[in-house]
Amino acid sequence: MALMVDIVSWICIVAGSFFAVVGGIGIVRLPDFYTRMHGGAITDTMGAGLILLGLMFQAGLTLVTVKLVMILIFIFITSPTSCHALASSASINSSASINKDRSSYSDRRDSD
Amino acid sequence: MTAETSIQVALALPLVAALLTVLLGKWPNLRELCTLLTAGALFLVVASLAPRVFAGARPAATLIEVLPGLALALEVEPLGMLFALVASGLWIVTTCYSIGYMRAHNEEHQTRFYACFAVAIMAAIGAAMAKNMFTLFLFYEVMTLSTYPLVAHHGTEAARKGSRTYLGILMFTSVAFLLLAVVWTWNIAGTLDFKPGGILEGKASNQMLLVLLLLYAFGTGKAALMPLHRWLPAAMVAPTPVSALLHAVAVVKVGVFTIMKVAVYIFGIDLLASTGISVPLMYVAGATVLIASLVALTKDNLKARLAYSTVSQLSYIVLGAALANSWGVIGGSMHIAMHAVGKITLFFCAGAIYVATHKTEISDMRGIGRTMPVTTFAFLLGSFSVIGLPPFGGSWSKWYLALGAAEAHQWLLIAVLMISSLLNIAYLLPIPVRGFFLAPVDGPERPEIKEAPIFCLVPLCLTAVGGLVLFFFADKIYQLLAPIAQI
Amino acid sequence: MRSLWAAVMLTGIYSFLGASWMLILDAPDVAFTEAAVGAGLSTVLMLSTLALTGTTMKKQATSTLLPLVVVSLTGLALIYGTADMPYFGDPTAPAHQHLMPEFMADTVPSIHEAAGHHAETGVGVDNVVTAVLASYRGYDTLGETVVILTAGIGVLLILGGEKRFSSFFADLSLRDVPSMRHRAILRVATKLLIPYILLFALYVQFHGDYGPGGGFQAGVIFAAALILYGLVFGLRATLKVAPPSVVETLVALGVLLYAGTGVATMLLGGNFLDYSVLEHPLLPGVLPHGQHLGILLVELGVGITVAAVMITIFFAFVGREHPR
Amino acid sequence: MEQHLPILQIIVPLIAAPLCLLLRQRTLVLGFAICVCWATFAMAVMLLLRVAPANGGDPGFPMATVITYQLGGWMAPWGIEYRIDILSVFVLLIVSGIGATVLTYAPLSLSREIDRDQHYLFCAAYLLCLTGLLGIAITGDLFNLFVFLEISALSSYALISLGANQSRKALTAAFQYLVMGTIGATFILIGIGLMYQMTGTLNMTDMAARLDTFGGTRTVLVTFAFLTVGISLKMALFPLHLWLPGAYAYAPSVATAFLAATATKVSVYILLRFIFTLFKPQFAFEMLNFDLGLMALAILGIFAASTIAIFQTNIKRMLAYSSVAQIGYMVLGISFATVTGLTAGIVHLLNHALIKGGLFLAMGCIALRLGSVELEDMRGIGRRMPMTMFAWVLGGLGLVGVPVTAGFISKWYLISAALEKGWWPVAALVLLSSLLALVYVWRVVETAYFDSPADPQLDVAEAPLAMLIPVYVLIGASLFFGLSTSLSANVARYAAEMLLGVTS
Amino acid sequence: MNTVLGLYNYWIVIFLMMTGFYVVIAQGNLVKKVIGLNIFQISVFLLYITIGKVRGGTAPILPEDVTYSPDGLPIPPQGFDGWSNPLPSVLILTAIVVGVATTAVALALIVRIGEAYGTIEEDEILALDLEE
Repeated sequence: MALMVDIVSWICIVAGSFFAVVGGIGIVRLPDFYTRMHGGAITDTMGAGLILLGLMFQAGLTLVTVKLVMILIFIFITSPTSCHALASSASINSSASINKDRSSYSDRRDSD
Repeated sequence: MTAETSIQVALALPLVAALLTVLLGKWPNLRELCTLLTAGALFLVVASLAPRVFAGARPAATLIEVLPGLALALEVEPLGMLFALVASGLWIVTTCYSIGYMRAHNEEHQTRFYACFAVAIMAAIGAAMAKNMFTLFLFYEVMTLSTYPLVAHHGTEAARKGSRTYLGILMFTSVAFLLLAVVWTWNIAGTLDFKPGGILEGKASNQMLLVLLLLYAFGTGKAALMPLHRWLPAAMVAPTPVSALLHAVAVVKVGVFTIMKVAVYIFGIDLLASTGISVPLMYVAGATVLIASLVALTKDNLKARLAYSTVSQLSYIVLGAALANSWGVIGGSMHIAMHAVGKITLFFCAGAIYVATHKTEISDMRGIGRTMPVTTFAFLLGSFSVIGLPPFGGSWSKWYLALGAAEAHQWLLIAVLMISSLLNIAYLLPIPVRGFFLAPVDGPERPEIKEAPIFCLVPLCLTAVGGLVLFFFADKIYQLLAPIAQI
Repeated sequence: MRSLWAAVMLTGIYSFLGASWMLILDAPDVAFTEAAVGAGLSTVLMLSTLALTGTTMKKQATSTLLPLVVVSLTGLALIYGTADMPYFGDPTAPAHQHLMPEFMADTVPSIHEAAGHHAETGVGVDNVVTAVLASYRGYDTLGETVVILTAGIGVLLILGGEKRFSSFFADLSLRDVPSMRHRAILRVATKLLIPYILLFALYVQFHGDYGPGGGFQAGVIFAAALILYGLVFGLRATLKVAPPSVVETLVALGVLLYAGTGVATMLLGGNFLDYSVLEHPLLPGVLPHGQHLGILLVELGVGITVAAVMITIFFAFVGREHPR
Repeated sequence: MEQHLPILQIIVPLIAAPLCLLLRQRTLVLGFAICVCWATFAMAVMLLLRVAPANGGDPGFPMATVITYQLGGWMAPWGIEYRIDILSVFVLLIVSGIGATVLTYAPLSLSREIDRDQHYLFCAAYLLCLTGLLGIAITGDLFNLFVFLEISALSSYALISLGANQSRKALTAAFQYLVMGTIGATFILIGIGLMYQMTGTLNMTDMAARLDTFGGTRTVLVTFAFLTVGISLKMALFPLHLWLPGAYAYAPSVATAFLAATATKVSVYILLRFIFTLFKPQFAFEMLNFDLGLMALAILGIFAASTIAIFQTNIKRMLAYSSVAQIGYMVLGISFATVTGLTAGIVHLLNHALIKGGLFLAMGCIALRLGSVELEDMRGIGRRMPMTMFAWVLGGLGLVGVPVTAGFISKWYLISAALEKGWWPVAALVLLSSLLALVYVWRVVETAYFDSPADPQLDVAEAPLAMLIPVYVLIGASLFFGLSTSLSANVARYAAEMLLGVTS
Repeated sequence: MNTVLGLYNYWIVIFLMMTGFYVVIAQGNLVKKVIGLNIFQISVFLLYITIGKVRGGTAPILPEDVTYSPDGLPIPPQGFDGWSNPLPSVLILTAIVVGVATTAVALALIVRIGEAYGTIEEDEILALDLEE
C-alpha cells in the first residue's frame, strides 16, 4: 500500500516536473506573446499542480498536506489572474502582433 | 611686584594693547595713546627686572606644561634681558614714529597695523625670555605670523608678492629645518631647556652635531644667512615703521638671538670650540657679510640698500656665535643692541625723507641735507654707529668681534671684518655727504627747511643720540653679558 | 542586456534560486526571507524605480578592462584564501565546534548563573535560529530594526514624505495608479487573496518560535498585501486605508516596542534585553513567560516596523509619480 | 542605573530617533535632539571617569580598567558584549562631543539649507548616525560592529543627499558614496564571515585568542586583506578616497561638519581594532610588513590630496581634500607601530576632529551669509565677517600645525616617532607636507583679507551669535588642546600602550 | 581532487560574488550598479550559509518530541546525523535586511538623480556636471 502511494506520488512529481520543463521551453520558443503565455500557464497549472499533488501523497494526512492544499488554492487563484492581467495590459499596449524578437515584449513596454 | 608676576605682566601687556587697539579702533587718538602707554609700561616692567639679572638672579615663570617634560616656560637670563630691553625700549620710539608716519600718509587699516605690531612685540618679549627651545620656537612662529599682515599691509599686488616671499621663506625654513632640529634635539638630549654649557655634550657624534648646527642656523631664516636672505629685501614693500621693526627691533633680532641662544645654551661654546663644528658656519657668515655689503653698494633704492646692509650686519652676530669664544659671544650679543639702535635710526630717516619728499632713490637725494638738515645729520650719526666708528656703540661690538676672531686665530675673518667696515663706509656715508655738500638735483640752491612731522623727527633724533650714548654704557652691557661668556 | 526590465526580473529569479539553494543548505529562515525580500520586495522597488526613470540603457561605451582585472584579482585572492578552509560541511570545523553546541543544547551561561542566582536557563524555543536571533543576539536584531528605520527615514528625506500626498488628496483629477480600476477580475481576485495573505502574515509572525518565520518575514508579507491593494485599487484608496502619518507613527512605534522591551528588562533589574526577568503574574498559562514573552514582543516590534517602513517606501516611490 | 551606563550611551540616542518621528513639531524636535546629544556627551564623560579613575592625568594610570556589559544577560562569547577600554572612551568622547556641538549650531543653518518640514526627519537621521558611530566605538562584537557601521552609513547617505536643495551634485555624490561604502561594507562582511569560519566566534577578544592558533595561514591572510581594504574604503584612505570630496563638498554644512569630524575617525578606530586587537601587530607588521605599505599609502595620500586641495576653488571641497590628507597623517602614525607613533595617530583623531569640525562650521556661517563657498565670492569677507574668518584662520593654522594649535601636537608626536625609528625622510616629508597645507590655507586667508569684496553693494553681516558660539567652542578647544595635552595626548598615549600591550 | 570536492561550493559562490562585483564597477547605468550590488550581497549570503552547512545535518529546528543525548545535545531526527549551524543564518537574516535597506535608499537616490539630470547613465551625468 505504502509502496503504491509512493509510486503514484512519484509519477505525479515526475509528470509535474516534465510539464514544468515543457512550459519553460514553450515560453522561450513560442512565436509571440500570447502563445508564450500559454507556456507559462502550463507551468502554473499542470506543472505546479501535479508536483503539489505528488507531495501530498508523500506527506499523507498531516498538517503539511493542509498547507500544500492551501498553496494549491493560492496558485489556482493567482495564476489565472496574473495571466489575465498580462494579457489585458498586453492587448491595451497592442503587442498582439506576431514577433520573433525575444525582447519584443519588454521593448514594447519600454516605449509607453 | 615679584619677578614672576612682572614676567607674566611683560608678556600680557602687549596682548592687552592689541586687544584695546582693536576695541578702540573707532577713536584713533585713544587707540594710539593706549599703545604708547602700554609701550612705556612694558619698558618699565622689563627694566624693573634688569637689576635682579645684574645681581645674577634668573627670575623664571612657568606658564603651562604642554607635553610631559615640555613646558611653556620663561626665564630671564642676561642675553634675553638685553634683547628684551632693546625690543621694549625701541617699541616706544617706533610707536610714536609710526604715529607720525601713518598719519602723514593717512594709511588704511591702521587698527590692524597697531594690533599686529603689539602682538609682534609680545612675541619678541616672549622669545627673549624663553626658558627652553620649545618656547622660543613657539614665539618665533608667532612673530612670523603676526608680522605677515604688516608686510602685506598695502594689499597691492607687489605687497602681496613680497609678503608671500616673506612668509614662504620664513615658514619653510622654520618648519622644515628648525622644527626638525628642535624635535631631534629633544630626541637625543631628552630636554630642550637652555642650560649654560649646553645640553648636547656627548649626546651625539660630531657629524650629527654638525648637521644639527646647520639645521639650526639655516632653520632660523630670520637670521638671513645667505642664501636664505631673500625675504628681507622682499619685505621692503612694507611701510617704513614696519621695516624698522623688521630690520632693527624684532624680527631679524629674534633670528640672530635664536642662533646665539642655541650656540650658548644648546650646544655650549666649549662644545662648539672643542669639536670645531662651528667653523663652516663662520665662513658662511663671513661670506654673507661680504657679499651682502657688496650687493648693498649696487642698490640705488635707499631701503633696499639698508636691507642688504642689515643682512651683512646680522651675519656679524652669527659670526660672533660661531666664533665660539667669550669675546665672540660678547661681541655678537652686544651687536644686537648696537646695530638695533643704529639701523633703526637709518630707517627712521629713510622714512622721514619719504614722508617729507617722497623720494626713495638715493640718486634723487642730493642736497637733501639742505631741506632736511636734522634728518640727514641723524642719518650721519646712524651711519657712524653702524660702521662702528668711535665714539659710537657699534665700535665696541666690532672690537670684541675682532678680538674673538683673533683668539680663534681666524685671521681671514679679521680681514673680512675690516673690509666690510670699509664697505659700510662706502655704501652709507655717501648719502649724507652728498646730501649736505652737493646741490639739489632740481629746485633752488637754498630751499626752505622742510622736515618730516615732529612725531617722526623726535624718535629718530633720540635713537641717533642713543647710538652715541651706548658707547659709554657699553661696559654695563659687558658686565651683563660677562656671566654667559664665562669670564 | 539592454532592457532593464529583463535585468531586474532576472535578478529576482537569481535571488529566488539563491533562496532555494539556501533551503537546501538547511537555512529555511534565510531562504524564506531572501525569497520575500530579494525576489519580492527588491524587485518591486526596482520595477517602480524603472517606471520613474525609463527602462532601457544605452550601450556600454566605457572600457571594461580595469574592472575585469580588479575583479579577477579579488576573486583569485578569495580562491587562494579558501585553500586553508575547513572543507564544505565538515562537522569538525571550528565554527561548528565552538559556540554551536551550547546554542543547540540550550545551555548558554547567563550572568544570573555567573552571579549564582537561580534562573530559568536557556531560551526554550524550538527554532534555534529564532532563539539566537531574538535572544542571544537580540541586540543585533534591534540594530537590524534600526537599519530598517534608517532606510525609511532616508527614503522619506530623499523622496519627500507625506507632504507630497496632501496635494494629491486635493485634486481628484489626477490619474490614479495604475490604470486598472475597471478590471473586475483583478479586483475580485485581490479581494479573495488579501485576507489570505494577511492571515499568512499573522501565522508567520507568531509561529516564528516553532518553525521558520518571524517578525521580519511577517512584516514583509503584510506590506506585500497592502502594496497589492495599492496596485489594484489605486493610491487614493490605499491612502485612506493607511494614512502616511499613521504609517510613520507605526514605524516609530515598532522600534520603540523593541527598545522599550529592553528598557523594561532594565527596569526589572536585568541587563538590556534580558528577557528572563520578564516574569509576570497576570494571566498565567495564557501569556507566555520570560524569554518566550520577550521574543514575542520584540518579533512583534520588528514586524510592525518592517511592514510600516515597506509601506512608507512604497508610498514615497508612488508619490513621485504625481508632480506636486 | 549606574551599571547600565554603557548601554544607555547607545540606547538614549537610538530611542530618541523614533521619538523625533512622533514629536514632528520642528522646534520641539530640535530642542529635544540637542538635549539628547548633550546627555550622550555627559554619559561619555562619566564613562571616561569610570575607565580612567580619579588620578586621570598622571602615569600611575591603571590601564587595565575595562568595562564590559553583557547584552541580553548572556555571557560572551555567546551573547553580544560591550567592551569599553580607554581607546573606545576616547572615540566616544570625540563623537558625542562633536555631535552635540554641531547639532547645537544646526537650527539656523538648517532653516536656510533644508525645507522646514523635513527638519524632524533630519534630526532623526542625525541621531541615528550618532548612534551608529557610538555603537561602533563601544561594541566588542565584530558582527554588531558591522550592523552599527551600516546604521551610520545609511543615515549619512541620506544626510548628504539633503544637499540637493543647493546643488544636484549632492545626489550623485551621495550615490557614489553609497556604492563605494556598500562595497566596503560587503568586503568587511566577507572578512567577518571568514573570521567566523576560522574561529567559530564573533567576539573580538575571543576571536583574537583563538586566531593565534591559526595565525598566518592563507585564509587569515585573505581575511586580513578583505577587512583592511573594506575599512580603507570607508575611511577614504588614498587612493580609495574618491567618494569623499564630493560627499563633503555638497552635503549640507551641518552634515559635512559632523561627518567630516567623526565618521572617518571612527573608521580609523575600526582599523586600529582590526590591526591591534584582532590580528596582533606582530602578524600585521612583522609577518606581512603591512606597516611599510600603510606608510607608503599614507605619505602618497598626504601629498596627493594636499596638492589637489591647493587647486580647489570650492572651499568645502578644498577642506574635504585636506581631510584625506589628514587621514594620511593618522594612518602614518599607526604605521609606525610604536607607542609614540600610535599616540600621534590617536591624538590626531581628536585634534583633527576639532579643527575640521570648526572649519566646516565656519564655512557653514559663510554659506549662510554669502550663499556660496566659492573662493572668489569670499573676497574681502575678512572685513565683513571678522569673527567667523578669525575662527577660520585659527583653524587653518591648526591644519598647518603651527605651535599653540592642536595640530602642532600631532605633528610633534609624528616627527618624534619618525626620528625614534630613525626614519629621516619620513620626518622631513611630514614637515614639507605641512607647507602644502600652509599654501592652501593661505590662499583663503589672502583672498579673505587682502582682496576687495566681489560687489561692495551687497552687505554681508556677521554670522549670528548662536552659530558663532559653537564655532568658537570647537576652535577654542583645538587651541586648548594645543596648550594643555594632559587630556588628549596622555589618554592617547595610554590607549597606544594598551594597544601595543606595553606598560609605561 | 579531495580539495576540489571539499571546496567546490566555495568556488561557485566566489564566482557568483565576483560576477556581482564586476557588474557594480563596470556598469555605467545606476540601476545596473544596484543590481550588481544585490547580486554581490546575495552571493555573500550564500557564502555564509555554505559555511554554516554541516554534512548530513538538518535545519536547526527542534521537533516537538525532541530527545537529548547524555551530553545534553538534542538528537537529530532519524536520517540525519547532526544539525546545521544556526548562527550564520541569524547573521544573514540581519545582513539581508541591511541589504534591502541599502537597495531602497539607493533606488530612491536614483529616482531623484533621474529627475534632476534626466538620465541615469553615469557618463552622461558626469558630462552634465562638467558643463556647470
